[in-house]
Amino acid sequence: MPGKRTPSNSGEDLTSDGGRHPFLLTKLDRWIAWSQKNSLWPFGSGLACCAIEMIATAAARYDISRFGMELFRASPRQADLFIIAGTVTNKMAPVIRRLWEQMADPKWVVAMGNCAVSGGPFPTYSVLQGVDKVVPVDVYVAGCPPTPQGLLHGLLTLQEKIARSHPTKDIFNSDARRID
Amino acid sequence: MLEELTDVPALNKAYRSLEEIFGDFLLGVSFEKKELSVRIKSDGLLSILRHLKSALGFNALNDIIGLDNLRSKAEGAKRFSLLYQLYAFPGFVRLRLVLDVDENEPVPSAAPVFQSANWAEREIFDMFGIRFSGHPDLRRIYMPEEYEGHPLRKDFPLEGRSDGV
Amino acid sequence: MKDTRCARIFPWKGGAMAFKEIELNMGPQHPSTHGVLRLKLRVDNEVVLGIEPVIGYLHRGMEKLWESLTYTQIVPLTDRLDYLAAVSNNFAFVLAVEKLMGLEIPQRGQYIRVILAELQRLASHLAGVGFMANDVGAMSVLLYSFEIREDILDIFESYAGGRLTIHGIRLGGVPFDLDGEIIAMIWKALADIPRKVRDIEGLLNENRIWKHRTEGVGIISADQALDYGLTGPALRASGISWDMRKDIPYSSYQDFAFDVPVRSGSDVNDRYLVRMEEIRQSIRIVTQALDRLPPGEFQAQVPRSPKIPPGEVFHSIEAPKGELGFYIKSNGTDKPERVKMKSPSFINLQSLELMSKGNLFSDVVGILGSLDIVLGEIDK
Amino acid sequence: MTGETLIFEFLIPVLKIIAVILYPMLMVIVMIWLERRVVAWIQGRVGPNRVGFQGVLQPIADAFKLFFKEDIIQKNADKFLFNIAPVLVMFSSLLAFCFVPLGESFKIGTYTLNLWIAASPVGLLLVLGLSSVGVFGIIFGGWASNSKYPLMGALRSVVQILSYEIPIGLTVLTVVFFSRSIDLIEIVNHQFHAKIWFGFMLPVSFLVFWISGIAETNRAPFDLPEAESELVAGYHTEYSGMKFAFFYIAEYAHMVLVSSLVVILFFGGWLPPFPNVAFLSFLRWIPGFIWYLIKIMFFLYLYVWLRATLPRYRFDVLIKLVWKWLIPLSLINLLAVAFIQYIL
Repeated sequence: MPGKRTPSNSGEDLTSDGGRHPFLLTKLDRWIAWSQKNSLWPFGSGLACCAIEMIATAAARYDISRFGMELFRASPRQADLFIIAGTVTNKMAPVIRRLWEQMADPKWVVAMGNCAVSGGPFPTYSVLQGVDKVVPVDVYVAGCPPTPQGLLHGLLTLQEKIARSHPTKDIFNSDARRID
Repeated sequence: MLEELTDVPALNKAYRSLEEIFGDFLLGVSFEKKELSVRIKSDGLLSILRHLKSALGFNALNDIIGLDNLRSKAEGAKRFSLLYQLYAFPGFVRLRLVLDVDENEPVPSAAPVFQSANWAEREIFDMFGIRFSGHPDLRRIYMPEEYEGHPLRKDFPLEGRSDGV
Repeated sequence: MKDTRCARIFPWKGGAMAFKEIELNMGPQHPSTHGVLRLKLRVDNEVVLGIEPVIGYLHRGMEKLWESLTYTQIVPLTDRLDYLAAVSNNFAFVLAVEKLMGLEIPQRGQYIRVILAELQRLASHLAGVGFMANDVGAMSVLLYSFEIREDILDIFESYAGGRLTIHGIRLGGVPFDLDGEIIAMIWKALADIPRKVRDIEGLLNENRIWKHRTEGVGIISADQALDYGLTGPALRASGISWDMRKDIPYSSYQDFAFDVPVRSGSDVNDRYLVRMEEIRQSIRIVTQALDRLPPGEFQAQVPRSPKIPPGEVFHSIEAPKGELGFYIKSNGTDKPERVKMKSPSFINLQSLELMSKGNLFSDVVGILGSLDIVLGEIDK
Repeated sequence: MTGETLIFEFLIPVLKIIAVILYPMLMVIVMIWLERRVVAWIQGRVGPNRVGFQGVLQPIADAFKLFFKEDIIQKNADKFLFNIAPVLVMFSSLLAFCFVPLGESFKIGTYTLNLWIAASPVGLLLVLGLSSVGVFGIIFGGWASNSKYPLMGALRSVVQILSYEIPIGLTVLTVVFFSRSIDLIEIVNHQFHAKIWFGFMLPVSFLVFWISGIAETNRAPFDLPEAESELVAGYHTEYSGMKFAFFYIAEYAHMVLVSSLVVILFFGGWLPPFPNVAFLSFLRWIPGFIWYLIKIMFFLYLYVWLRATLPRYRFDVLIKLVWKWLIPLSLINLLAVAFIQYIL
């Protein structure tokens, strides 16, 4: 049952001892990871300056559609990748958390720009000092704002990370990706 | 005497007219960097704004600026200042009204005269905690509704008081 | 409610088939709110009854932060206000500080500033038009306009090293001189842009669907526009010729011949057309400035962290979005006592409710696009 | 049972049933890839080119990924309708393909292989009917999500599809006047005998049908029910994973269906072009199925072209277009065609 959570005890049986998966799951792992890494649909969410560079990355000069990532989904339910592009304020932080929760598993987060990484040049009363305080971040892209090349490099790094992952583990083990 | 004060005829005319009608409300005048600022009492604000808008052609309220004079104020002076920037079209003349307010002293809202005062006053309420009487919808504009404190006051720390989230 | 076109389409309003008024929440995450703006809409089926914009989701506390920084440190932070037109923000702030200091900028520095600011205006208007067209549904226009914008960003990149927030104007002048290579790049871009802009116009100007979507939509009369304090292309589309570059010239703008496009339709289409015309006028200005670029110094002598004599000043410029002004009160040290920014988008956004009432829900996104707001400068 | 009867009576029908699912799926995959590449090309971009040769595996990666995505059902959603909606949409567009002939029948030995599953004498009615059943899926999906944007998308979709059904019905009638049959195969055969495609005989009918067909499929410039800049994702905003994929695939399958109908009704189905020009008779050597695909691809390309070029209609203009222009136009067209038929 893809996506549906099965009881975790059955999952532990399948993936109990580290990397030694049953042959079938290893093969399946590779295929799922292949499809996930090649079809990362970003969530069309822009917060501040970095959003403009994110759009520039999707535009003709840098064109992330080459990697199959140009389908910017407006609905979080259909997106795989949350590019947090810009400053997250304390007022926006609950919204970011909620949007992240609305996204369907498996999902990834890229913190784009210094503001999202660490609060950037704004050590003020209203800015969240790093988005990793509210959502788990997979890849950090520094820069103020990062150039499109920088973002592309971050996305390719994320692809490598996904290629190394074991998706079946996440599917069968319901707590694998949970962080609280 | 006024001709020496400013070199813009429209400003001279405006000041002369203000002095004539609202002489009691005027506290002082200065002309610095080609900008005329008139210090007024807060009770006269609305009638002065109406007069400026209808009779003198200052038909746009550009912005309202709030100042916290906590550190620089003289003993006994009021804590905050509000600066009303007015424009006249055509002619592009700029006039500044200055208003001194104390911490818990309500100021008449300019929103009935100029639409653009609506958000500007909400911003000042949010940042300085100055209340505007007669404002249609005086709520915080930037900070969340339940936020405590007014960030642009000089005694508010830059990093904020609590952890935020 | 006003008797608008849409009120006539739904003649049963209030009758037996009346729909319940529903509240619709647009944002803070929505594809066409241009950032983290939240609109609380009250709609009857599709007709908009009221809009309440909720802002502050990008409030970074800039004005508070500036009080603890020196003047030179503030300049790069102003880039992050209107991030689509970073140079214009530098320009306004730096001019205000220089006015307070009584500093004279060498002629060459002034001309380079004008060139950078006008290129930035081109980039900003292109992005604005692209986003607006994207909101209306013409998605290719966004990509075409971003492609043109890339040419300008390339110039910025080779000039100052950055693409978006380039910190291109500094206290006392500009950081670098324009060398022959960059001037050649600008000439090439100027030659290309009109042709590419015509592509965009070919897709939109005479398009019947575009006209349906934009003509007669989002009207604000000249009086109302003044009352709301609108500035920039939105005001000029309402029939009032007000351009700070023309009327209160700063930084040698009086040397250049250009027109201020004014239209009287005051609808979405007119705001779009005004922007397109301003793109052409900006090209004219840059051409003249390059032709007559005076020799000499481009930077006045300014200490690394200047102490500004006490006083207060307000200076405003014509930014792409409208009148952008800075009020600075100094206390004699190298840090300001108070900096207040008068942001055009903040003022322009207030008029959204007036423009959208009685129109259809689909028009709200078009009207919002035509105001060309940037949340960075609204929320500060 | 001999081996031959086993093959012809059992195996081929089963293969056909598989084919009727595979064929639209294949077309959808090609179409998704084509759309992304063509739109990218129009916009001066490259488009997907990393997965497989020139990115042809991109849609497969997408589908595979969506298959393994979490399936979210909102707490307040109407679970039954929420689940049934994507199935209904998918089912109706796939079922319609049963009645769409793919080419002329040819002989394998003694057996005649028909490139259709069900040759219904009322094929046209069935296809039109089934393609409209999909709207129920959209309504259910939008309503059951218990969310405002999907509901508005569903409402828009109902009004739009119901309005545009009318000109479709009226223009199809004009074709039926000439072919004197509502069997899709007969309609193609009639165009063969008439030596002219109906599209050239009835240009107005073709135009009205094509415009209404685009509106029926909710595609740009009529993509109001899922207008991204207004309604986030319209009626499928709350759908994730495979259910969203069903909506996505069904939309493309519907496009293929409408294009097939246009080709069959107005452009001679699997007939080669210029059947009456003698020196072009060599065109007949290319199988009819290929001609058919080429024609469908042309109309699918038009879909993509329009999407990349035009802004979106507004709701009132959309309704005005159909009630003030398309319906009167198709009525006049119908009367004119009927009158001409009567005189001839």
